[in-house]
Amino acid sequence: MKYIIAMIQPHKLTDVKAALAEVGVRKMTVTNALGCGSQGGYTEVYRGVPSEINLLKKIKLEIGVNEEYTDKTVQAIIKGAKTGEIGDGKIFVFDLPECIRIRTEEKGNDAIG
Amino acid sequence: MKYIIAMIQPHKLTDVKAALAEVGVRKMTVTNALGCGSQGGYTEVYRGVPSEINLLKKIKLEIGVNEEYTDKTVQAIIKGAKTGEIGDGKIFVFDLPECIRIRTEEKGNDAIG
Amino acid sequence: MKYIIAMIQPHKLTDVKAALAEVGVRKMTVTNALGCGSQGGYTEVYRGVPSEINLLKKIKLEIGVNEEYTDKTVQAIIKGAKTGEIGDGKIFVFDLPECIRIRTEEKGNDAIG
Amino acid sequence: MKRLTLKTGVLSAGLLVAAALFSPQLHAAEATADAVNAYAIDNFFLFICAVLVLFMQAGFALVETGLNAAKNTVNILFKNLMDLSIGAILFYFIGYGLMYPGGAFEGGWFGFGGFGIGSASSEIGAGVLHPAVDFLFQVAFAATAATIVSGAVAGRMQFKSYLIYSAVLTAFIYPISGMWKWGGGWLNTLGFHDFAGSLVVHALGGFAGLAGAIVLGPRLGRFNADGKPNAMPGHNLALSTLGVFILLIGWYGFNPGSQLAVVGGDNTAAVMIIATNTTLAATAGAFVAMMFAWALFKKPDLTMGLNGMLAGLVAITANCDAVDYNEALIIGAVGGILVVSGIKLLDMLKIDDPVGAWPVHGLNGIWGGIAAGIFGGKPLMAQLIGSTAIPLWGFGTMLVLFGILKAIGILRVSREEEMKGLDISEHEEEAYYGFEIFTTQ
Amino acid sequence: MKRLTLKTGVLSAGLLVAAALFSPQLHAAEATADAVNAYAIDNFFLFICAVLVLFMQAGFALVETGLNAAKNTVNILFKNLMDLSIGAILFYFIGYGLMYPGGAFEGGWFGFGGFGIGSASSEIGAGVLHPAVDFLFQVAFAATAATIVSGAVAGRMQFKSYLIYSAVLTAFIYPISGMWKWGGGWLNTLGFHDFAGSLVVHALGGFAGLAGAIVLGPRLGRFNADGKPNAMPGHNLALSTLGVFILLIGWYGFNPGSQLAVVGGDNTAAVMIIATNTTLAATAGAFVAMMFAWALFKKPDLTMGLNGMLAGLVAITANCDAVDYNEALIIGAVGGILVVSGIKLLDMLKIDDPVGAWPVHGLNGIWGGIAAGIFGGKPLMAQLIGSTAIPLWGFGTMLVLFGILKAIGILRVSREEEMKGLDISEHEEEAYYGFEIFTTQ
Amino acid sequence: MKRLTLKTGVLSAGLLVAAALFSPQLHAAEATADAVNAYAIDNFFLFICAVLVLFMQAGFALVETGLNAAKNTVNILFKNLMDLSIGAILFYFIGYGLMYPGGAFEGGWFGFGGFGIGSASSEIGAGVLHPAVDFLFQVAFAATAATIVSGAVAGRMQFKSYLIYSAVLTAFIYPISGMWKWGGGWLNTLGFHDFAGSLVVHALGGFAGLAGAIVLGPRLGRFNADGKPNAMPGHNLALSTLGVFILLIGWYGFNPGSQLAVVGGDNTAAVMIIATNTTLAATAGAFVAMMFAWALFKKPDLTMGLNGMLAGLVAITANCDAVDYNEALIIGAVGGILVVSGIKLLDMLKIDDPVGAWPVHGLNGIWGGIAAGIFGGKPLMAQLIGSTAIPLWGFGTMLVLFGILKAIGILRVSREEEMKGLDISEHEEEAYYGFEIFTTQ
Ligand SMILES: Nc1ncnc2c1ncn2[C@@H]1O[C@H](COP(=O)(O)OP(=O)(O)O)[C@@H](O)[C@H]1O
Ligand SMILES: Nc1ncnc2c1ncn2[C@@H]1O[C@H](COP(=O)(O)OP(=O)(O)O)[C@@H](O)[C@H]1O
Ligand SMILES: Nc1ncnc2c1ncn2[C@@H]1O[C@H](COP(=O)(O)OP(=O)(O)O)[C@@H](O)[C@H]1O
Repeated sequence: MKYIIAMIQPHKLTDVKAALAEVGVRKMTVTNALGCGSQGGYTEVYRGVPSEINLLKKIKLEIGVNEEYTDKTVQAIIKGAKTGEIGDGKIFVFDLPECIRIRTEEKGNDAIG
Repeated sequence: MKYIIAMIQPHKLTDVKAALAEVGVRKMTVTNALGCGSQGGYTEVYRGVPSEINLLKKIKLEIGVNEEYTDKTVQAIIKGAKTGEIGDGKIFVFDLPECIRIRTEEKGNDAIG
Repeated sequence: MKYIIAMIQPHKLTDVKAALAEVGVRKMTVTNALGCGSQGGYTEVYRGVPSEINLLKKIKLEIGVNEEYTDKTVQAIIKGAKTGEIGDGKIFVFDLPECIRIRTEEKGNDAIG
Repeated sequence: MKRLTLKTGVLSAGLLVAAALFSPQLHAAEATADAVNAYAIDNFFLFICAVLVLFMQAGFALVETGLNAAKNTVNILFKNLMDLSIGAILFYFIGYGLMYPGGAFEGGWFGFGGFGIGSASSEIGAGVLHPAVDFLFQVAFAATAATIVSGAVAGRMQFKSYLIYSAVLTAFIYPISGMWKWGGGWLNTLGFHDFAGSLVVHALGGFAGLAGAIVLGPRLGRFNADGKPNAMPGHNLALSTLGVFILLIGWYGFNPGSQLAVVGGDNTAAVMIIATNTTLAATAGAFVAMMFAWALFKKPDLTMGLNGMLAGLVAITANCDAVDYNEALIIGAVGGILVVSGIKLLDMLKIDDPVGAWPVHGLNGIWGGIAAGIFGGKPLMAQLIGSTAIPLWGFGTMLVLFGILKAIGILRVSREEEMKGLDISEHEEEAYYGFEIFTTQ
Repeated sequence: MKRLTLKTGVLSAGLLVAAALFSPQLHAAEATADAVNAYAIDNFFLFICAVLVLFMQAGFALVETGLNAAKNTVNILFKNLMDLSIGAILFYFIGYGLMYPGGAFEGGWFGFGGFGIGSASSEIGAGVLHPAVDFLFQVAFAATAATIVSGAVAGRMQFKSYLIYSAVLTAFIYPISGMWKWGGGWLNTLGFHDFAGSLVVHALGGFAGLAGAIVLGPRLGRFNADGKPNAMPGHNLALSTLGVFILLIGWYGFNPGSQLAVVGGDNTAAVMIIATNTTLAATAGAFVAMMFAWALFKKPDLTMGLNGMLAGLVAITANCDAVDYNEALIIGAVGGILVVSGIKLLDMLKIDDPVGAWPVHGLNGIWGGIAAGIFGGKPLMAQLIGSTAIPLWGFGTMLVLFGILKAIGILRVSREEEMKGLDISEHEEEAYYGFEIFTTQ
Repeated sequence: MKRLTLKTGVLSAGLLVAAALFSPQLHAAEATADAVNAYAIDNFFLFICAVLVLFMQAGFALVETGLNAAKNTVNILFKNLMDLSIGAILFYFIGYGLMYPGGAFEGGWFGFGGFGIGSASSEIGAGVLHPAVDFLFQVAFAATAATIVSGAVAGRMQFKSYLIYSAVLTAFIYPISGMWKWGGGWLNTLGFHDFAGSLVVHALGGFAGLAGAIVLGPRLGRFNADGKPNAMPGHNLALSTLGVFILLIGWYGFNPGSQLAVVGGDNTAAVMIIATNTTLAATAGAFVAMMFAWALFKKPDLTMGLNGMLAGLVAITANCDAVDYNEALIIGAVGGILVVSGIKLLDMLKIDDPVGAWPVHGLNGIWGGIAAGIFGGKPLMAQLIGSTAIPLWGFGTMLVLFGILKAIGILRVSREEEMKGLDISEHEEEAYYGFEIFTTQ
């Protein structure tokens, strides 16, 4: 099994979810994050004091999938999140040796979906 | 070493912490998350416009453990979080090649607990 | 490639970011977290009822790096975050088999930086 | 000194449909220029005081909202909005006529002076109040009594049950006991003194809330299996503090306005002294509650200071016309001690009153009544009777009402709904959409 | 009953620089003690009412802020602050003279009575208002009209364009149509009745807002490609509820104050009846809107209850002096139904009015005007003409203004700026620095 | 025009215990109906103005809370609550007698008229104020002066030290310099004019705050090693904006109320003109501060607009009775420029005043005093002396007090406590329990 972590632009979440649903991936976990990358940042001026904001708001997506879904999932994320502009984000793919569904105590491939 | 990520129902955190403490696991990191799974969701109606909320509030637990603790930890999480109802959550277990305690710069099995 | 997760004290983020920049690591993802460790906690008394707060505010840092950067990155985090006092935090290092830059669909070592 | 005069032009009791015929008439008799001026001043005075009291609705809404969890915010705000809305409508139709029955039904316990608001007399002069402004001032008091309960039952009561409760309280429970004193009923005859409503308004609401808190039982997780209480901190103390400041401001309508007239040397002086007494009691309450809680719990607790200010205000309400400045300080200071003790007492009794409605309004309401005897020179026996009768009436009737709602199964939300929060489960609406909130709490 | 008398001591129209010469003179003629008292009371009364109306600025700011996304908070607050600031300055220089031209320019459509505020007459007595307090009361109304639009155009309009709009409205658009009625213009001659401004203030603002919402187009994501609306929930309903309570309080200055005098038996009575009518309409609006929305959408929606209270207030504004208590309840209740229906109607028409400015102020402004005919016994034809002319004027002129701003490309922010939120893109400032906010929304 | 008449029925100075004996007496002499009405109006007027000024406490609490980090919210709210609570109690016992010593101690620098509030004279008529309402109005001013400092020292001062400071200021520092002017002391003899307290209240508080900010030193991270300032943005600008609106409303009690009477043609006119001047200065301040900051920093900054409105209000306070409308606009506009410049100046001097208390109240307080000379026709030399003496007194005494607190080691919290936030470290209480807050900030 694989565990996919993707950082995307916040306003792309709806598109990514739609693209994932198309390939049959409906289970995921979403968190707020702040990202630092090539995107730079922006300046705020508060009471005359400029300050550089280089942590930008991002969405972090976590999805556990069976091997055969790995590629489809990555492609779907790209499809939903890609605009070609800096800040689109990144996908990290990990090996996932074990997965357990708490409700049923099922394990492995049966548990993940 | 293993690194365990578990998504659980928010109101089960207290029970899970208690179950973990029983088996001697007291170190962990907790984050807020939104989960999408078989649990479905619910509808909000705001000013006459219905909207489907399918990201439900979840707690994400991260625990690094030595091999011999892995099973105990997983069982404790199940014990604390399981109700048998949809939405109970999931546990993901990863291999953890390295761990460092910042304070002492200890590494590996010594650092994790 | 490696994926580094580090839990640090919130007020050390600035120092850690500076130390990372020195070794050329500028890309990372930051989240809020609550940590439970040897640091203990503190008591709040709300309307005469004491309550133990043992989840302390922490910052979770996630950084994907190429192998040759792993050590430098870990050292930089230690440099920025270490005070020698309890609560300094922990670093976890994972194997990262794959990484994709969404914007360009580049993969692996090219994508990470 | 609430109005005891009979309603002029009282309409005979009729059917609700008949209400559609009530239209106020405007005919002012010839009067001297002095009388015209005096009439304008007194009515203007009571109008402004009524506006200040109405502002207290915002204060209550904020105090209660801030002292509860974020997930119940919409519910609490909505309850407060409806306390005023339902309250004004029902008090107009029924409550006002019950509270000030005039000579309609003889007897000191119950009477009904007719639906709606009577028409104005042709009299013009100092101390003559237009029925419209008298109603406005009274309805603001009724809404206050109702809204006190909202905090005590927060976080677990069904919305529709709350609306039923609110309607019953403003239409019947509050006006009936109100009539005993301010409508010229048996407590008034007895010589009982309750200047602006420590008992009539606050203790009634506080004890109604206590009944609700008892029948509902505590919120999930408020007490452990072993009876140890857990803290369930409020989610926004900035709102609560603002609420207390707004209540303080509103109280300058509540107490001074209860003089019902400012023209006339004695009235003018009374209004000013009452205002200063109110200030001194409020500030003494806040300061002493802070110090007392600091001594007990080893840290200065803002919510105790806030409750202390409200406690001082409630305690001075019955007697602000009858005590001197130093006595006002003492009354407020005792209020500050009582409120902190009352909060601990409820914890010991395992009663969950999330905002301290009973310690603030119930306990200090009684203290205010008794203080009018101790310091204000009012007959102590009458004060004790009044300070028992009204709380008992509020507690008893509400125990029955909440009991019935419980029996028919619409009192409390389900376990799961309570955990999700009433905003989602009762209103499908979040108060803080977009904010990230720690959900374990 | 707004002032129709000519401005005394009107200054001849001059250049702006001439304004530096206007200094008020203080000379009071000999008057009886009665007259001196009456003068003090009436001016004091209007002063307090003006303060209450000014407080409404805070109410509008909070309602609008709470009903929008967190990312546009600074922008909305700033717009409200500037509506008052720019409004007061420009109304002082231009608007006041346009709205109350006196005999300066004959004709019922347009006139200019001079820059600044006229100096006081030497007259002293009941009903005589010092120009300074008259100005204060009027400027508060002007700022109210301006600020209504802020909510309708929230989340997508450039800040500098908003400032231009705000300046034009308070300097020209509002005073010109205001003069038609309150300045003694053609609508007044016609017998049109608008006691405190359902049309003159609220419908003007509401329809100006509608024009803005149409020209701007909806916020990103508000309607799907297939036209289905999406909910974009407000981020802080506690602030919105507080805002509504503040507006309710402010309305006690708005409506009763519009009697412009409290001395004299009839004036006193009128002020008190107006205050009670205002209360009854507001509460009926809130209650009925809640029940109606509950029936339609199967759950009690706080924002509908809040809009309902405002709807009742707007609806009673034109006729609160002319209807009885039961009619006030009916007028408010209908307002509650209208506001819910209006919100649904805009959704069907794919017009995005984030706070419901048009349903509340536009639709119910018209309803208030018509209700003055149906219940208040005012000539129905005049009411229909007035209730059409003023909305059309506001809508038409603003369609042109917003059209021009759009044509020169400064009306709306870019797609990316809108997504980031106006706080960051227009002000480089976050309202809730440090709070974690879900950014997908 | 503050009260200069001697206190009637002044009690001889005694021990604190003696205070228990002070009870006000109510005996009104025979008076004409006119006089009775006038007495009612003037006292009612001052009562309402006092209530408005008391409401400013909420405004200050919100402005300061919103402009600071979320982690210090409970602390700031609590300080404001205690400024009023401790202030009222101590001003009652000591401050009031120090500020209005009457003939007790001859000499223009210091005197003591006795503990508590004197009893009422038997006189009734226009301009006669009941001591209770006079006290109420004065105590609200004292609390205002105290609470200004709270913002300047936010985020790093120990709570108990703050309480000590607050007690000293309201019991001694403020009343002593207040007596110099309003108690008939040497500044008054000199012909110095400070109508409602630009100097007596605001500059005193502003310079006391400056002393605090200097002795405490900046918050951690406010200035880099190289002296470059860092932004530490406020956490809730919605609260701050609401606070400014509340302050604006409160100022209608502060300035017009300082006329101390509304009856009498000149008084009536003065009150109305003062209210309008206050409005024009406030709005000019907000607008000009926005434009000036926009030009300097290339973006419209809400916090500058807010500070600008307050600056305009402070600047007009000394002279609102003596300038005309256009001068009011100019005075406010200059205030807007000064406040933005003052904020930059403090940054250059590496003084950390989180809310801009000194630029708003200190700098503009002085400007208000000088403007009374430039525009109001008051003797410029007297204005310069008064505008120097009072700030120096506040700055000097507070430098000593804060220095002592520092020397005995209870002034500032530890580094770790500051990082955790005062809410946790001083009060063990979070203001926003359940909200997720970015903890790096
Ligand atoms: N090496 C990395 N480790 C962790 N997070 C990363 C890394 N690189 C990028 N990110 C995340 O992805 C986001 C987008 O990256 P960025 O470099 O701005 O975009 P792009 O790769 O399209 O140039 C960053 O804000 C950060 O959250
Ligand atoms: N494949 C997955 N990848 C990531 N998170 C998941 C996955 N499956 C489940 N989760 C998380 O677990 C939570 C519970 O899953 P759900 O399917 O509702 O429960 P159950 O497995 O008991 O049916 C989800 O809300 C989501 O946060
Ligand atoms: N085994 C672990 N698994 C997950 N998180 C951990 C683990 N150990 C420590 N942490 C995280 O690191 C933080 C600091 O750990 P702590 O034990 O307090 O410090 P130290 O290691 O210096 O004694 C904790 O609050 C927690 O967030």
